[in-house]
Amino acid sequence: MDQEAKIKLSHQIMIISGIFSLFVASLLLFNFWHMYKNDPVESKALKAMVEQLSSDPGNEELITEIRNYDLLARKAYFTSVWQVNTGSYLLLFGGLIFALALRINTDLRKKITKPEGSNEKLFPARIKAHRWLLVSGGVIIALSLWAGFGSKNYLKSYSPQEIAALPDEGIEVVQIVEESSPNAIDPETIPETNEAQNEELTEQPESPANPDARVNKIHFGFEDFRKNHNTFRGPFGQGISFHKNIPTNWDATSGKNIRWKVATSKPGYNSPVIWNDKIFISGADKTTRMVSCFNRNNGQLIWEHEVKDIPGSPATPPKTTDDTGLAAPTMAVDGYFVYAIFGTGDIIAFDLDGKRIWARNIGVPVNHYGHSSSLMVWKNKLIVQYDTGKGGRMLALNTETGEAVWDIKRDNLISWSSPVLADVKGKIQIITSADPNVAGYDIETGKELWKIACMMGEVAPSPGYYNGMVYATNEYAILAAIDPSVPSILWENDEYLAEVSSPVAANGILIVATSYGVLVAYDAMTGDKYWEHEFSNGFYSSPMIADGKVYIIDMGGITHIISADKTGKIIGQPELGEDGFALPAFAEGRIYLRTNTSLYCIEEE
Amino acid sequence: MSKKGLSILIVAIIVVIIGIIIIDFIGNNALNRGGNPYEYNVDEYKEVDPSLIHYKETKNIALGDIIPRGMDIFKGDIYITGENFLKVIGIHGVQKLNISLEESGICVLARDEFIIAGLEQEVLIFDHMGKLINSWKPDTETTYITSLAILNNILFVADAGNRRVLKYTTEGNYLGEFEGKSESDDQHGFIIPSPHFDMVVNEFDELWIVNPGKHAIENYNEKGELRGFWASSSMNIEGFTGCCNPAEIAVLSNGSFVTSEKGMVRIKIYSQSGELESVVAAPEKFQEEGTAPDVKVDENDVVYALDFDRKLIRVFEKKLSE
Amino acid sequence: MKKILSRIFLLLLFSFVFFAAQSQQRFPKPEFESGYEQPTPTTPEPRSAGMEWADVFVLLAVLSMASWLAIKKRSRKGMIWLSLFTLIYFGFYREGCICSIGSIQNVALAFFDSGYKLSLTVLAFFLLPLIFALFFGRTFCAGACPLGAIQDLIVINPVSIPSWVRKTLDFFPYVYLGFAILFAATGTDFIICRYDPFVGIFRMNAPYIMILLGVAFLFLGMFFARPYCRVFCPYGVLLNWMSKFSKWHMTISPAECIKCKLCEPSCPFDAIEIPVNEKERTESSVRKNLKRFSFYLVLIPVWILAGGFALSKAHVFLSRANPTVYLAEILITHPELKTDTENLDIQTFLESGKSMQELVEEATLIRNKFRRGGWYLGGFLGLVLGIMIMNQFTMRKQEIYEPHKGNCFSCARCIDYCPVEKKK
Amino acid sequence: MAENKKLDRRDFIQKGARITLGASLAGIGIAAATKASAEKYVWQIDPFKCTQCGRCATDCVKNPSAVKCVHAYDLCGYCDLCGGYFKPGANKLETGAENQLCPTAAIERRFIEEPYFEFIIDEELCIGCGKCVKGCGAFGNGSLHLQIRHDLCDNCNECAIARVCPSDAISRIPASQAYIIKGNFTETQES
Repeated sequence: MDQEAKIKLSHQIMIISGIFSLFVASLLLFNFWHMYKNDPVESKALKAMVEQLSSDPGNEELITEIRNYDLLARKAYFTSVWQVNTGSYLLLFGGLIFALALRINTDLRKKITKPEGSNEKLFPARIKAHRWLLVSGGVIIALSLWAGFGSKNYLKSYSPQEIAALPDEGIEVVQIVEESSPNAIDPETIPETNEAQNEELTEQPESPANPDARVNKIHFGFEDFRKNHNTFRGPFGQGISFHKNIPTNWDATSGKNIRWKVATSKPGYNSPVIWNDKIFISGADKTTRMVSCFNRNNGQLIWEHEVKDIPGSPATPPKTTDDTGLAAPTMAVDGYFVYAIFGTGDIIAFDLDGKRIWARNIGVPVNHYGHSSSLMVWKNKLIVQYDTGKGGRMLALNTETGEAVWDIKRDNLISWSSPVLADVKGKIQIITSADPNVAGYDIETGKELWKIACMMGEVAPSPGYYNGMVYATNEYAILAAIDPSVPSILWENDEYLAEVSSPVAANGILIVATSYGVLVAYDAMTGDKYWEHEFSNGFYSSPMIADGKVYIIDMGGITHIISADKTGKIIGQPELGEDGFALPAFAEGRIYLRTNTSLYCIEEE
Repeated sequence: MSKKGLSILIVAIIVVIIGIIIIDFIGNNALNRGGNPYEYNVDEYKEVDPSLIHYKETKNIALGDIIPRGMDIFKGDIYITGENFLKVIGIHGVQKLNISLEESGICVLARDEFIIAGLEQEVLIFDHMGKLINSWKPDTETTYITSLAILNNILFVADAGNRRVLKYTTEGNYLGEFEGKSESDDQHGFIIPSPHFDMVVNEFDELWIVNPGKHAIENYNEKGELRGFWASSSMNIEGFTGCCNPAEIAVLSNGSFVTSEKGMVRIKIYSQSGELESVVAAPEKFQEEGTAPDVKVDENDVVYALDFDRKLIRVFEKKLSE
Repeated sequence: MKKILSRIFLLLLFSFVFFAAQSQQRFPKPEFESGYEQPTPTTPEPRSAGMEWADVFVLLAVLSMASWLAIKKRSRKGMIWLSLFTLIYFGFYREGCICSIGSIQNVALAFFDSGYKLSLTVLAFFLLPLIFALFFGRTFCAGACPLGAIQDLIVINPVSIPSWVRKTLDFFPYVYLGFAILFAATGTDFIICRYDPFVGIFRMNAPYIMILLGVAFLFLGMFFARPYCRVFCPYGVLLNWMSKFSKWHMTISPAECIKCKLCEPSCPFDAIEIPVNEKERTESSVRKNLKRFSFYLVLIPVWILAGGFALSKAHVFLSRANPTVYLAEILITHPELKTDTENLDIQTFLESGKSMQELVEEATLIRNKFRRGGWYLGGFLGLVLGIMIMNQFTMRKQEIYEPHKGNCFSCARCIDYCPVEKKK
Repeated sequence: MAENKKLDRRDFIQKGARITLGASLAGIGIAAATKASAEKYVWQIDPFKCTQCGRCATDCVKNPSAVKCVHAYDLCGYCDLCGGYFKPGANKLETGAENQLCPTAAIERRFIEEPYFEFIIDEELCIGCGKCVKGCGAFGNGSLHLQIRHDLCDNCNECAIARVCPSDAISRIPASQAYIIKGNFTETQES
């Protein structure tokens, strides 16, 4: 065979084996695609037939059909397995022949050429190489730096409190208490005495007779707070309720799902707070100020006391606007006492049975709308954010006596926002928002831990706290997501800004409500917008998240209930028929709403 | 193709390969791996009509770091046994007694005079101070004791390993045994594929024994003769499913049965004749494929369920509205 | 006797109970009356350890043979047959596993995870080729590596690409090696095995993406000879170091080189060193080079620090490759995923009874490993890059045609081109 | 002379480098050898950790997977209503395709005696999806469980299933005890 013939032959073999391989490969691909499209092992058609059978168990015809289909499906599956196996061997064989033929073909056709010699100059080539190496090194370093600075270590923002598994609400959790009494030697007496002692400990008397005993009392923790609704915007003021089965449907005019409704004696924009079976509100008009306690199961008034005879209290209350009033701040309850602050600068504490414990005035506020910042309580400290025309100030009062534990000056202007508590790595921080600083304070000492200047104007929205991040906003300023550990602004946005309503974040989303009726949700971490809704009435009240839903009442008294996720589906828009400014308070299966004249309890039947 | 063109092509292919590797590496993570195409799905059977659920969970007693195996409720106290202890706990969580056992306790029964604990192969009797009064072992190697009951001063010991019920006096004297086999019908006797074999004595002094392999609850007299039974086999809420259910039973004061199932864990109430009356807890309340909780009832018909998977005693009370 | 047995059984039972707590109790099976005999579950034995040692022996034999063929026998033909054998034995028969390239990761993991059990056979696979390279050059690549063999066989029309492109690409095996060790040492992943492009072909069964990669490499290999070996192979880095200082290395000419240039186009891997054109070596260029050389020599510590800093900075990002860290982070940033029943990883974690706290602690530990590893990796890459750049300005006399000892695969192609007779 | 010196120096550097490299190689070798074991290791599933996610069927480099269902007869209750054999809520307790849970019908059901049935896995057909394991674990005694079959397993350096196993159930175990069979009662008795 001469050279030409060899070349020709190898060429032909090459083409034939090439076409063969391509053919086998496409068959294989087709097989893969077919299997992907309809997996015979988990056939949908078969499933449907079996489902049909369950509703008609005696259908012999259907049974035969299923059996036949199942046989076919399994045949198809095993045929396909066989096809894949055989196909890959054929492809390997074809590929080998092709490579060999191609190789021989090119070898045969290769003409002996005169070595061209290197036409590359040594030094310029090396200069070029060094330049490109520099570029590669630079690119790697730049990429790593970019990746390093661009990614946040979320492990650090983990705080156990938020992730802890929740027992279903309404279930009391009891831990086994070991015998601890040292004098429990006599086995006869162990059970009874110990039980008695421990029961006393766990039940914790609500009104200790002896004031000295109170000093050693066990303070309720966050776990207890979240079983209740003890402050403005729920436990810690974070806007998240842990209660479940919250109603989504009611109608005040027809009385649908309204468990009870009572008239309040005095108006007030504050929101109700709950401890166990008691619900508390405050109210005020030009002359009198009042704290009321209702049975939250039936709406019965348990006690109501006028707030008076407080040393330092002004004879004529300061001027306030109609949309603030003297009872705008929400009360706080810690399981022992309930605390209220009024636009006069009066703070009063009652025990849960209505006994007055202490009262004082911390100075009449210079405030052209009226004082509105709500109280927070933790352990033995009652936190008062008291930013007035005289400047920023914050106090922690001893819950037993009302004396100041600390009283600090803050370098910010007057504000109307409320403090928020947050458990940051096991330590409780107070987070506040005012012009110009969003700041965090150590609750024990009042020491400023961090601050970042990003607010301006008359700040009324309280900050939101979620997952280690702080969210602050105000109209004409920005919406800022702040990482307090640095501190730095992770992202900001100025598309929708709240005037009064406070932002809330949970489930990875951040909700902001504006006074012109827009409700918008962002990704809490990145600030990407998920959804927005525009409603005809504006929002002064703040959104709360409960049971996976956003609850917010607008100025027309319509409660908008929206799923707290990326979809933002509207679940319900029940009406009260009265203007709504206060926030709802949640309990298991119930929602409590307060208007200027009434208190509602809503429960789905 | 020119040499330069080829070089560019080569570099381009290399870049594409690196790109594919990086994209595949980054893309293959917990967020986009997808679900299980071969999921074993019993979801449709897990849904329970809420109107059937007449009970509400009101209290949990967290057991902490122990491995419980069985419990009894007697006069307001919880008797609980497991690896390797027997404890008495008040309803408020105060531990009143703690006896350590050499082996794991499996079942416990409390009466005024004593506390009886069943180990795998041994019966122990304690007084209420925790002092061991008596103990004995049935003399077979395959014994596996799962339940205890007392009727007319006879102590019935369920031996799941040998598919029989042993009878003793409370002093430990052997009185006899029976395997549930009956001549009058074609019942096979006890079929016990797994160590779940429960007995209970109701207010009317009737001994009811579960035949789990048959999905049946059977009534025996103290001689061990079958007097009656009912069975209910279904994946749906009306029946029992799996190879050995109901795993645990208890009785209410009116004679109705509280049953607890494994696999699809659910606690239900059946009338004495075997009609489903209501549901205490639907499967959604328990871990998937969980162990059947031990169920007991106190004098007020409050249902106590020992949830092994979550290590909780869960208290269910009848909803007030019903 | 029976009693002892039942004790053993009880003990066994106990250990099972320990594992599975409540649900998995041993329980006597029914007593059958029909004489039914219970079958025992079959347990087909794995390939015996003896066979694994046989693999080591075959490797040793193939390495010796390849070295002999390259250095003594000087036969390209023999080398082709040997690589065919390797392809069939280590490739298709042993399905490309275990291979020396992947063994880097096992060795790395053994050093960083005391709980990891390294097999001696794997260690042998790691060491043998390196030892051979130290004495005879990269004869492993020529004859004993199935990945090299499959690529060598499809070199159809190789083009010589400009040296600056090659020198730049030379850096990438180091990056691959560095990351492979980082991921292996942190117990994250074996990326070398995961992205071995040919193992799917050897097994004749692979996920879609691996087949795609394999085909891409084979296609590329027709024009750019041995692309995996030259641009990716992390083991090649180690072999390169060893081979550079090898005692005996294959030569092109059996005797004196006569500089006939005939061998010049014979090497598809551009691994032949060509005599330097002495005319380029002007005094000014030498001085300039020296200046640059010293500049980049001084710069090396800067590279090391910069690299270390940058990659340790990137540890947060890099550690997300670790499934534990990734899981912990998505659970923190997207708590709503806990309700996603389709997400098996999250659901399994939630059901495992492990607390979030433990997961986060574990993840933090791994992340800290990454930070330390980032310093080492960055420092190493910085050092390599610094030396590579500096080396562009070394002045070495090159008078004859000879293989570049580091890059040459000892495939013996060039030998056939040399017209010089062997001295008798 | 100068040439020679230069060559000598080159040789010296080469030799020195070679010895350094050789020594470090030896060092690594010895250090690694102290951590190495002569035992061969193979991948295996711990059935007590396995949660039957289905990835054994989808992620093994082998197709069908080297993971198969293994029946520990010792644990089996020999029930008529087998949670591993029948679909949840099966129409009737018989072997018809409409009642079978296994997608490839790899389980054979044989009658032994009233009321017991034997269930046998056909490994040729089994794809290792673990559906029956889930059913058996939930409603039965958990005698069915998944194991890597070493006659099929390639023993990859890094097991592709182990990488994606959500419950970390797959680990390397000594080849001398290459299986973790549940409740191996019979074998203990024989030994």
